[in-house]
Amino acid sequence: MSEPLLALTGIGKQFGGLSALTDVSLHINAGEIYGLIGPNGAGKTTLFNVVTGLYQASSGEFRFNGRRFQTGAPHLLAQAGIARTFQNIRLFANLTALENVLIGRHARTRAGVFGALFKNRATRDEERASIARARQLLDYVGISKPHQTLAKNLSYGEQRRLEIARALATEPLLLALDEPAAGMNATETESLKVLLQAIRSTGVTVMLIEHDVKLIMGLCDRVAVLDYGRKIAEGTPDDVRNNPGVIAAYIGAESE
Amino acid sequence: MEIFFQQIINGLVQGSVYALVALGYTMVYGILGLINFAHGEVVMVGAMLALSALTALIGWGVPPLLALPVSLLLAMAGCMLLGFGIERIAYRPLRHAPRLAPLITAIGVSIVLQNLAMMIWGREYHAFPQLINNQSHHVGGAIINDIQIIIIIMAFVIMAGLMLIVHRTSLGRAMRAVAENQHAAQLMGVDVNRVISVTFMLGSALAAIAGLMVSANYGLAHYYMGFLLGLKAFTAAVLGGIGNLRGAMLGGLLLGLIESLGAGYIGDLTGGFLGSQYQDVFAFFVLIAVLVFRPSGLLGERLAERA
Amino acid sequence: MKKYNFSTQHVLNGLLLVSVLLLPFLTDALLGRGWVRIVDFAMLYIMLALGLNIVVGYAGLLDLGYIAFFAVGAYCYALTGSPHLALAFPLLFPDGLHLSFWIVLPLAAVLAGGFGVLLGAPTLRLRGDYLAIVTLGFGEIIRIFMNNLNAPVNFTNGPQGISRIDPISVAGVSLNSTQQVMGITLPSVHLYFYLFLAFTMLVVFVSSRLEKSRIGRAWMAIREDEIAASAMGINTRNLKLLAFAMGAMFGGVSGTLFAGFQGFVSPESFSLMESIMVLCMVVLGGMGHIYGVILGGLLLALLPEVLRHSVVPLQQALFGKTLIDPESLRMLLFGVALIVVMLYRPAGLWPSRVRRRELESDEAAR
Amino acid sequence: ACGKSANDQAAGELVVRIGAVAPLTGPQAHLGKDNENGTRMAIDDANAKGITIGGKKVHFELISEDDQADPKTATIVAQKLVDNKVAGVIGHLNSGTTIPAAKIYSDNAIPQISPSATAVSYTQQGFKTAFRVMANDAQQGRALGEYAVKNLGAVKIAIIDDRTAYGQGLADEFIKAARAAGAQIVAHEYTSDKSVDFTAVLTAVKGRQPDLLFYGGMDAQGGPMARQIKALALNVRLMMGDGGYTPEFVKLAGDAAEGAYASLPGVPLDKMPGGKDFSDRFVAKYQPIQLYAPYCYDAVNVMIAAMQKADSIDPAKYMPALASLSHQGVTANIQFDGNGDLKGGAVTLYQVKQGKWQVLETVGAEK
Amino acid sequence: MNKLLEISGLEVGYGGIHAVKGIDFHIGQGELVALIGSNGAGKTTTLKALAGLIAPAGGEIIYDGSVLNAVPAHQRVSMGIALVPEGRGVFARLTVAENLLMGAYSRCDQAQINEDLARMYALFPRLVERRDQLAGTLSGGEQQMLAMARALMSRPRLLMLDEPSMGLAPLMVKKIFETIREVAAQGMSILLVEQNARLALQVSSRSYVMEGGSIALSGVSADLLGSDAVQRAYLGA
Ligand SMILES: Nc1ncnc2c1ncn2[C@@H]1O[C@H](COP(=O)(O)OP(=O)(O)OP(=O)(O)O)[C@@H](O)[C@H]1O
Ligand SMILES: Nc1ncnc2c1ncn2[C@@H]1O[C@H](COP(=O)(O)OP(=O)(O)OP(=O)(O)O)[C@@H](O)[C@H]1O
Ligand SMILES: [Mg+2]
Ligand SMILES: [Mg+2]
Repeated sequence: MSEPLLALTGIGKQFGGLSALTDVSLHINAGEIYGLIGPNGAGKTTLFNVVTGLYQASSGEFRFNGRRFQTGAPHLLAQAGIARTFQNIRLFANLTALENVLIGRHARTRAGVFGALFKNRATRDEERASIARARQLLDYVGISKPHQTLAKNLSYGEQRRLEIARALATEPLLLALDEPAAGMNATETESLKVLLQAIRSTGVTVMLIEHDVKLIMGLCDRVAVLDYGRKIAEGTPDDVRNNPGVIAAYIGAESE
Repeated sequence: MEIFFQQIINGLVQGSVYALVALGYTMVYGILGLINFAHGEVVMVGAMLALSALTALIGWGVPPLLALPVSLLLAMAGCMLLGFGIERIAYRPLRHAPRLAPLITAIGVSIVLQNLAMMIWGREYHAFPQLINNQSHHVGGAIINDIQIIIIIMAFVIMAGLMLIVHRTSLGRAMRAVAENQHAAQLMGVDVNRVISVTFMLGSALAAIAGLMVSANYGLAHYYMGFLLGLKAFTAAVLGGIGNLRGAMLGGLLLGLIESLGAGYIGDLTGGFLGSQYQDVFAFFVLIAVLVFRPSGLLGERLAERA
Repeated sequence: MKKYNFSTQHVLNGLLLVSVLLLPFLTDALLGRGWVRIVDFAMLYIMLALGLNIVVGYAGLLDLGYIAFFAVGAYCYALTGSPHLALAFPLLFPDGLHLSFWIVLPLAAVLAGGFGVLLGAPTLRLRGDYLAIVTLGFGEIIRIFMNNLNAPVNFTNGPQGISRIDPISVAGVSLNSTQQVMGITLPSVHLYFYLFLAFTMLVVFVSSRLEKSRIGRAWMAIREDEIAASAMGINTRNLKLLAFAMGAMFGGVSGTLFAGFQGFVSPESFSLMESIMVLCMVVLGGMGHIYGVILGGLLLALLPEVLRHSVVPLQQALFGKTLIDPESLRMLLFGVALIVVMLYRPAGLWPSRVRRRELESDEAAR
Repeated sequence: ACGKSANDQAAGELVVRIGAVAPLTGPQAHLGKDNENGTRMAIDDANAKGITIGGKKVHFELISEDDQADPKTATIVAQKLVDNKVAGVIGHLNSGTTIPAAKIYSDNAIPQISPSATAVSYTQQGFKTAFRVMANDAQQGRALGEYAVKNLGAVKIAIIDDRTAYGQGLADEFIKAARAAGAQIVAHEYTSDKSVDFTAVLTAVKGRQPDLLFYGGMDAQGGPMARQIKALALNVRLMMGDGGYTPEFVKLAGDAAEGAYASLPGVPLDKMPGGKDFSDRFVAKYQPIQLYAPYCYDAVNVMIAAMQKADSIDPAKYMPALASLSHQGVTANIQFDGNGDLKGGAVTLYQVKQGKWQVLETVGAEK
Repeated sequence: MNKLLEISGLEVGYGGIHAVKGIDFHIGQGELVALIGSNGAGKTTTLKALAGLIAPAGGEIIYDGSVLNAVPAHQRVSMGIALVPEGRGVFARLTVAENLLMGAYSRCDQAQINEDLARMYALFPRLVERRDQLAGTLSGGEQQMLAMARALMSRPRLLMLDEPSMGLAPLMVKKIFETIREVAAQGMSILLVEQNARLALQVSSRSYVMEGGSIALSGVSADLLGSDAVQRAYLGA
């Protein structure tokens, strides 16, 4: 069997005295949609932050696409192929939707000061290609008039989708989404689900945090459950749904 | 050893002066996130007002021990009015403007105040009358006088008073709430404008006290005195962690000590290579070193930004 | 907003260019030669403001010590283009070094850029006002060293400053003298005007190319949200350092020109107040917007002089006599102008597209 | 540009413009205004006298400018004065502004007389147009240094300078002279021209137990410094240059001023013919003399005397006259050497006694 | 049932953007009304206008018989209007207890404030444990509880909730909705904005559906829950 795309071993993260993550190990195979659930404050976002280099793990290490990572260097991880969205949307609020996605192209383009000043052939070609790709992505997630609309004036759902487009612009191998359906209604969530399936079908692996149990169960190949910073369950959606520990900590019994 | 002890005292006095002014900076910064560049100028106006009032009162034959508090109160009232006006005219309309816009108006206010003061009080230096018998005390070979003792005590008392207001009263809670989220504060029934005005007035009253203290200690007042003082106090506030009252106090005292020990010993430390002309360099190096290791100052909030 | 067709655009540009080229003559004829000198200085400030604009406007890093790079450039040429080094190293340079301006200029730019990186490196983790105070400190440190490095070895001549700096020459022609070109008399200030104009245009060109490039976009991303930017694969450390370095280089170039033009440099010219003024130019004009910044630079460089010429006549006209000291009134009005402009145009006089939008929606949301 | 004014008035009156430059805003504004007043009084006097040059009655007109003590602004106002076709300039106040401005006056062949810039390099730039009616740092520093050692018997001397062109220049010359006279410099400390707290450096000085402290700087710092010397029970005599010889110093220092020394180039005002009269009239008209007003007064008069001697207001004509003139002013008998420096200027030493500056003695600084 | 709040022709805009385009609705005394709609429909904007955070461009807000349009936000609190804003808006650097006291800022009846504090702690036992903790360090669900308790501390007559379930784990959502029911049962009028339309329709008695700044549908919640249009547009069936 080939090596998993992402493999975490014994990740721990402390904030002062607080242990947000304790000894978390898991792996994600290429092409999977992998769900991460757990109560509020369980450490899901923290785990994302470790994997995307925004936090440095207090202990443990992870391998991504055959390389070992330990230090927090977000741009290196982005270049290596991990892209993410944020739980509290972090778009470049005062830039247009198109500019937002173009910035996502940064990791995959080269032009430096020389190119900027002299606008040589290579630079112009690269720029043209970037814009074309960005428009394609915006189309894909369904945002119209991207060169006129400021990111912050988009509606909530559009902002979430723009974040996805921006992340896809980095040509990731692994797309990490932190609660993409928060604030969406059931119908909107449904179309998000279709979008994510389409993304997966292009070969991108997806890692997903959600509180919408229905979405997770309908979309993911495998699901891990965190509670108080520890992984308390992992498996297919059905396994997890019926796990008594998960019911107690997260879903709650129907009768309650 | 005597010399060293004296330098410590020098640093404490100077530092308390910085702290007095830094507290005012930090008050306003804490609530609005705005560097009130004009604060140094308000200190200057405080000193000038106090001086004018004092001169007039003494001229009318009021005994010094009465004239002093009365003129302090007058200066405080004047500065509060001034602070209120500055906020109303120059800052409030820009509350939702880009972040640097109020910085520029603050600079504008500072220039205006300086030149107004020059028109009103003239270009010359004013000597501060020696009213009370400023006794010197010998402590372990070092010397400290009454005014200096008062300054040190005053800085601590004011810090304690402010902490009491900010952390123990409903007004203080409202201030902190406004500082964090003005919309949410409004939803609690807080009149945001009023709270901000009160903060400015409080800060300006402090400035008046600082102004009087400073000019009594150095025996002079001048329309330009606010600039450097403001700058140093601002540095002190940042060193301690801007927005934090205890930080302002600590930063002020530390900056004073660094300066006096720097001026006194930098030559010995560098084997005579650098002298007291580099005391500010020394101070800034310490500042940079502190900020490199603690990017939000000594006591500043270190709520790492949540990603 | 309005779309001109190409020919109109060209005609407008042509007209602008011609009027700029004629500017020194018009100014000289209408207002006097002093004004040409003022305009020369204004151009130095515009270069400075455009340099600072890269740091503050594009990358969003508040720099209060920017004048230090101007100082580095100025002292570079002052040391190498004057008899001064004879004092420090009489054996090595009995008459001083007297390097050509055109050799010093690139060196000064690179050195200033190096200082930019030096300043940037320890401040990478700092934000907003903490960065402001550290850069302020850095500016002061540079000034203090310039002010004191006259002993033990006399590098900078300390507070006395360095005088007798060689004038700049272009193609062997010293700009310090009046020249005749095709029957037109060009006094020194005019010659410097054209030199400065060329450099200003270069700086504008570099700025605008950078702004509309991958690098410029990355700077804006950092300005908007550093964490999100780094998650997009932007090496925030390198790009911030690049912003500091580019900004510093502009400052260095401007400083070198200043030294040649003025013939004298002393630490007084590099005080904190100067840094603040340049910042005011950037913000007042319109942060992040090249034309806005140029306008800001021009305005703040000219305003004190305009006021100098107008407060007395104005008072005479209003009251029939000079009631208030013209000098205090002048600075007072200057301060008032800063306040009023910001109150009425919080995003600057001529804001960039982005800033304007930002403000509009912020205002709506109160 | 020639010095002739375009608008000769109807009565055949010749208008001669004289520029005056000093910082009128900023921390030194009080000195700048004093300079302006001194210049203005000389011009008013000249106009009252009714001077004729080249057969025409002359009306002098003052054009006062503010250079903000900033070198760049200084060149701008210099150019402005040139544009305004002034016949001569009295200024600037600081060395840092006088030096770059001198180049512009020289380029336009307009004589410049600084009343107060003391940096040696001002007159060493090779400009024929640059003059001063004030002893330079070398002359004054030498006089002070020698006096401190020879007359006051100082052996261990401490120095504080304010790191301005003036303070540093004067202190360095003082050190040279004091060392040459056999004294030992036990401490050299520094402050700035904006500071008010000197306790740290004074404490450092105290550790070296000097018997005399020389401060190179201005009254605004000297005053509080004297106070702090007293407060720290530092047992030294305080000595300053001309920057300390002001009523302001006495006012700011309070009773701590007692016994302080300062110098002033030239002979005491009331010993000079017309000196007492000048100071009385000046005080009546404006306010107590801050510092350089008499020098400004002299500078204008020297300039006018040169015009009269050459019988021309054209700078090209009267400049040679200026260079070779001998004029009895209220501060000294003014004569310029080849550089434009004051020839053999005397320096007078003063001491504060009973809250007033009193003359100690005048030392002729030959050479 | 008499109307506590009545809105007619309300229009709100941001600069050029017309977010709410003339809507009418009312809330009766003690009624629990839901406002649902897709992203960007203008729900939050409506609540902000009611709370006084943004000035309406047209229309009238009548609360308890008096016109509210010109009353500043902070005075509306003492009139009995409380909003739990989108994203909770707790004061992160104040403790839990201080946050609650902020809720009672406009009241001066110290004894009753203490009484209410005790009630809140009884209602949300989780907050008792965290009384002296900084609010910023609470988990999302705890913050939501705090925000609600804080709003209740002003003793509102009209409580407005903006997406109280957003970002909360399922267990937490249940808890919050239980609390909403409890509070409603005590007779408070509630205006609930929710993306989880099913839940909202289940707890409320009447509902309005917003679309593109206007009210598209309204009626008894149970009816809407069964309506095809609502099912398709909001319940994802
Ligand atoms: N920068 C930080 N500083 C201090 N504590 C933090 C920081 N980031 C996270 N924590 C703490 O770590 C714990 C886990 O937080 P995390 O954001 O990972 O939770 P989560 O599982 O994403 O929850 P939610 O579903 O509410 O988003 C929480 O207790 C949180 O307060
Ligand atoms: N500050 C603002 N500036 C400009 N437009 C805004 C602003 N806030 C909201 N809008 C716009 O107003 C419209 C209504 O937004 P509102 O937040 O009221 O929607 P909502 O119904 O609450 O949506 P959601 O369910 O996503 O929270 C949207 O088109 C939005 O883009
Ligand atoms: Mg999370
Ligand atoms: Mg909403």
